[in-house]
Amino acid sequence: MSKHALPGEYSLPDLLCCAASREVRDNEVVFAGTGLPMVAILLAQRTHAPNLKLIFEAGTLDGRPPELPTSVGASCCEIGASRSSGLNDAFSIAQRGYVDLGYLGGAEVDQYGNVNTTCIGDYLHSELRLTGSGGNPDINSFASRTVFIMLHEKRRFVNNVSYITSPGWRVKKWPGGEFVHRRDLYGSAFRGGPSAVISTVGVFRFDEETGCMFLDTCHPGKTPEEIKDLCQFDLDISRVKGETEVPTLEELRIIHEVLDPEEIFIPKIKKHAHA
Amino acid sequence: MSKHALPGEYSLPDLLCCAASREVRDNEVVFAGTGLPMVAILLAQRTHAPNLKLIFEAGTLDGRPPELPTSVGASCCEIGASRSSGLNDAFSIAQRGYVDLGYLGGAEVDQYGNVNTTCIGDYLHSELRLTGSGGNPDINSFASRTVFIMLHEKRRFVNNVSYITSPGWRVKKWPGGEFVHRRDLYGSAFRGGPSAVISTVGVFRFDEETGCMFLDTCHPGKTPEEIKDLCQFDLDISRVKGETEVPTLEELRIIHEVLDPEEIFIPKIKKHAHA
Amino acid sequence: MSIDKRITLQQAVEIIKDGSRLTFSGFTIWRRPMAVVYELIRQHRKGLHLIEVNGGSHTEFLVGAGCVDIWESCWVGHELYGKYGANVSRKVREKSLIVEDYSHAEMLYRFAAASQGVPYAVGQTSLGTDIHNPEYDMLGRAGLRDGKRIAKHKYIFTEDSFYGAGSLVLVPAAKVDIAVLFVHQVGEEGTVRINGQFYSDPEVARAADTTIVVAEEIVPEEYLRRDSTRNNIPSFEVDYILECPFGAHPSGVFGRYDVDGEFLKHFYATTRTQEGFDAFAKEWIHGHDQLSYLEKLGWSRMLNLRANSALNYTPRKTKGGN
Amino acid sequence: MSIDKRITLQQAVEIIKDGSRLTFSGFTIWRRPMAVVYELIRQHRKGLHLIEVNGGSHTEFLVGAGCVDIWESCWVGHELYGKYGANVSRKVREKSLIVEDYSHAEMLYRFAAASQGVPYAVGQTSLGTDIHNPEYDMLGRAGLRDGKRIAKHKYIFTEDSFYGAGSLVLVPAAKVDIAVLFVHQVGEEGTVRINGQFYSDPEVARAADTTIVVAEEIVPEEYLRRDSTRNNIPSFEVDYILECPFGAHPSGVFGRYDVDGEFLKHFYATTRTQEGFDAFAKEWIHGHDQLSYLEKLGWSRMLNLRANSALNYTPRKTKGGN
Repeated sequence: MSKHALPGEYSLPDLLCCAASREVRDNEVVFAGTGLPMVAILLAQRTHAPNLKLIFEAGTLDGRPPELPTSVGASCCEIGASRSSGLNDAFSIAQRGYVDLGYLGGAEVDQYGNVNTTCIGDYLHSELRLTGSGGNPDINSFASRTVFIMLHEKRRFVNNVSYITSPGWRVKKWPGGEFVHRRDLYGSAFRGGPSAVISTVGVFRFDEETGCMFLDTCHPGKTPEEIKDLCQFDLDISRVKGETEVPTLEELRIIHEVLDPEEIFIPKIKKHAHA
Repeated sequence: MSKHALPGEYSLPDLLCCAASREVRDNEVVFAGTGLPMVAILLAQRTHAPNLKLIFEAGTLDGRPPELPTSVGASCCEIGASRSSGLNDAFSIAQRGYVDLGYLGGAEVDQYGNVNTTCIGDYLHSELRLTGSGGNPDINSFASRTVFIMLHEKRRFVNNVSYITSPGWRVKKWPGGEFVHRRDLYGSAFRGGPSAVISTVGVFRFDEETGCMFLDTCHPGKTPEEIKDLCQFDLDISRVKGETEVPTLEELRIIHEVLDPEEIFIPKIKKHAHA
Repeated sequence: MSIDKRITLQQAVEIIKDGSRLTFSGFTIWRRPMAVVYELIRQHRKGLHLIEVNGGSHTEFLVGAGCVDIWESCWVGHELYGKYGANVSRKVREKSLIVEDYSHAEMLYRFAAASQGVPYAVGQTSLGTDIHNPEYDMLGRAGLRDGKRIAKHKYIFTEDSFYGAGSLVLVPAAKVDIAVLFVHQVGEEGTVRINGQFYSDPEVARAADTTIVVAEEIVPEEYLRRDSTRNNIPSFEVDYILECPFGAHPSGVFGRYDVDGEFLKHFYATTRTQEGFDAFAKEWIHGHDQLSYLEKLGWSRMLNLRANSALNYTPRKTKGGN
Repeated sequence: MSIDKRITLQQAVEIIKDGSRLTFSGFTIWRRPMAVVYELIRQHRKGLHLIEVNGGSHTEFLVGAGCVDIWESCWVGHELYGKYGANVSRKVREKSLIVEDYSHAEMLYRFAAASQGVPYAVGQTSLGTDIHNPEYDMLGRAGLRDGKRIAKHKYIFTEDSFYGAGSLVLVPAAKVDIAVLFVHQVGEEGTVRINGQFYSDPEVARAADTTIVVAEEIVPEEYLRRDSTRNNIPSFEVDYILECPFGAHPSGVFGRYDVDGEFLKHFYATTRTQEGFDAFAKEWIHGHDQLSYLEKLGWSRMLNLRANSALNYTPRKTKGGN
């Protein structure tokens, strides 16, 4: 196994990408979005999970793109794929239960893993409308596990997200809107939920019974208390396992020389930069 | 226009085939089954309706088979087609309302045009199970017009069919099973119904308000009274227009020299045979 | 790549247990996995629950051999080579086979729903027919609607509240344990390429819990992936693969071989009775394997069925007889 | 054959009336009929009701130009060339645009239902999210749910009675007056061939009452019919056709040209304000036709976007910049 990088040899995006990559197990069916998640999955495909099956929402099934796609609709997605088709296939496969793991992002998250990608502020008097849901709730509803990659700021790890775009472990039961365990709402479609949030300060997981987030590992240089202070809700830091594993030199080589040499999603570390 | 054939120059299947062919208008989308209907449609395509769009249930859209297919799943169906795919396409297109005309067969028919292709006798204690519905009810439910081609015997033109496989103009409303007008049951999916029954003795049409069959034309040599006698129900013979138009020489040439030279569905007339 | 999906014909049939809910690729007398059907008969599989978009000669073989207890579908016959399904008809008359009738479109919708992971489909077909007659819910009458392996209801009738479209019929997803497909090519990782009409094979493969693909040829996965839009079923939906040339005979395969109409006519003519079926099975199925079956068919017969590879079908003028 | 389906770009846009329910081919920033979008803006079309599986740069153009009153979809942005839909966001803030949010899968199901001729689809996605919040039914709040052009309900919640699968959500079919597609090839009779991922184009074409196909090339119908399994949309689903080379720019077309990322970045950077949008439209849209637009883009820019025809994409190492 390749040596781990030393502080200063990797950047924060490198760390996130490698942490995300390690969430994939070999032979899994993985539903990938554009951006850093795509780099993480292709990294896994080139390291410990050579047989993962990659699905792109736009209609590529078991894809092996020759270079990093800039979006899931891009032309290189389908090169080498098992089948290229369309969204009906991709979402049918997801709803049918073939997907093991999904990678997603978000602007806000609450303690149950409910994520917002729709708007900031009151939905009915929106100050800033974001991109909207896209496939975020769909992948999250259907996959057995989902991993969220997020920028960590106190205004983003909140008591209540402005809008629940993507369902966490405890969700709203309509028409009343009271919170119930996801399992009670999804019935036979219940297959799991958010399994990790990888933020810029640590890796978080969920107690599947209470539905609450807890801190799993701290990124190098961060303490549990610091991280707790960066959440509006009362983060459980009693189960911290230690430090997030840092990138190996081989992972860094693949990210920067093979996958993203043009620094489309992950900038190369500058000589004077810090991890 | 080609001359009409004289008695003795055509057979009864020739007459049925040509009568069926004349039900197609140019540019229509036609849903075709195997057998004599297929010959009739290909005849129309080669005479007055060169731009008809032919759909085969197995998944061929706008097909132009180079020779007469022996079934809708056959390999030559898709040669020259606009698109070849599968049943999901074919039935989606039908339910979406693209189909103008369907051609069907049946073992029994009642005065409302309800047709049976499922069993003879009590369904729950079946003496003879037939092929079953196939796409008969589906094509009939969705097309604007349907044409049935049937062998005419008194035991086939009945008061009550053993089993309503394919819906006529008055159908059963479940759970009670009382007869209602098709329009009242199909709602926005109502687009029409059986427009003709072409039997071995005449051509029958339907009063779309009462839903009842009436005699439109008698095949050469048959009288309205004879035909009425061949129905269990009280056939309306007050609207007879005259005699069924006989095949033209050109139509006969296309049937026997171009479409079905091997006599797969339509035997050639023997020297000593009568029309 | 890491998981070897190859199995033998015998292993394929061992995966299909007595009582399995089973379905197949193909359409009436086209692209049916007949080699598997024969082996099921040889291994005396019992109590099968067939759920099929449509039936065909293969249904007649399995039903005639007594392998099937329940058949849910819409049609059985041999197209122009035999007017109806005489074995199904006989077993229905004897009440040794439960037949649950849906329409053709309904059967397709049922598989489409299952393939999409939803419990039912919405349709407006066949309203007012006896297909929807509540008295004719045969699985209900037999007390088999447990809501798990077999849906609690044959149908549910409802009205549309979105657009006032009127009466709707809801049909339950077709849940099957195993789908057996016969296709042109399969890659080592399971990618399937079908030539010509693909019928309802993609829905069937995705609906089944386990999918077995029998192919004319196993080809390099890399070859199929050079043109991914031509492939019909993705690798990960296929659990097991095997190569079985001419394994669809007597059904036909687009671009490869025609339906063996003479064979089906003979089957139809001789299997109206159980004694007739048993004699046929003794001659053509039992004591054979796939190779000895092909030997028995002989070269002349098979060459006559061969499709012209430029045309993808067997032009009648090049054929002897018919 | 008898019906000439060819029209001009101007005629295409005249078919789309003020207030039409409209949808498009493509996916985010791929294969969007931009030439038609530009012409809609030139002809000052008003009150459009866009219903889209997903939005993209083309949505931003139409919304920025004030052509759109209602947008039903799930996403808008420029992928990595612009973080969000700034024009949509601005119009929502100003309350001059009604946005009805569904999830991506739900939008797809809505079009699939419409393409199958059923009034709604069944799904289990997005349960428990604010997408299903009854307070956020924006078309309902606006009193626009007439049950004819717009479904009576945004959602209906129900339970499965067939298998006890639990909570289900029913979403109304996406009924649209017109779909405008941009594709690789169309035949004179309307047969469409798309290369690469076909996204949700087949559903969209079948769902619409009128389908207009804009193609890189009009090709002989007979050429397409030589290989009918490669075609995606049958002739009779297409009402009008026109040829418009590079008519998807700045969106990308598989095997032909890449997304013009620099163009989209420039659009995103300069159209956050209405004044910015108006200046952009003045420079790039008004007073132009498709040819003068291409002239303004220039050869160097377009050659740089060209896909390698062996690879079907534009490898980054061969490109200047980016």
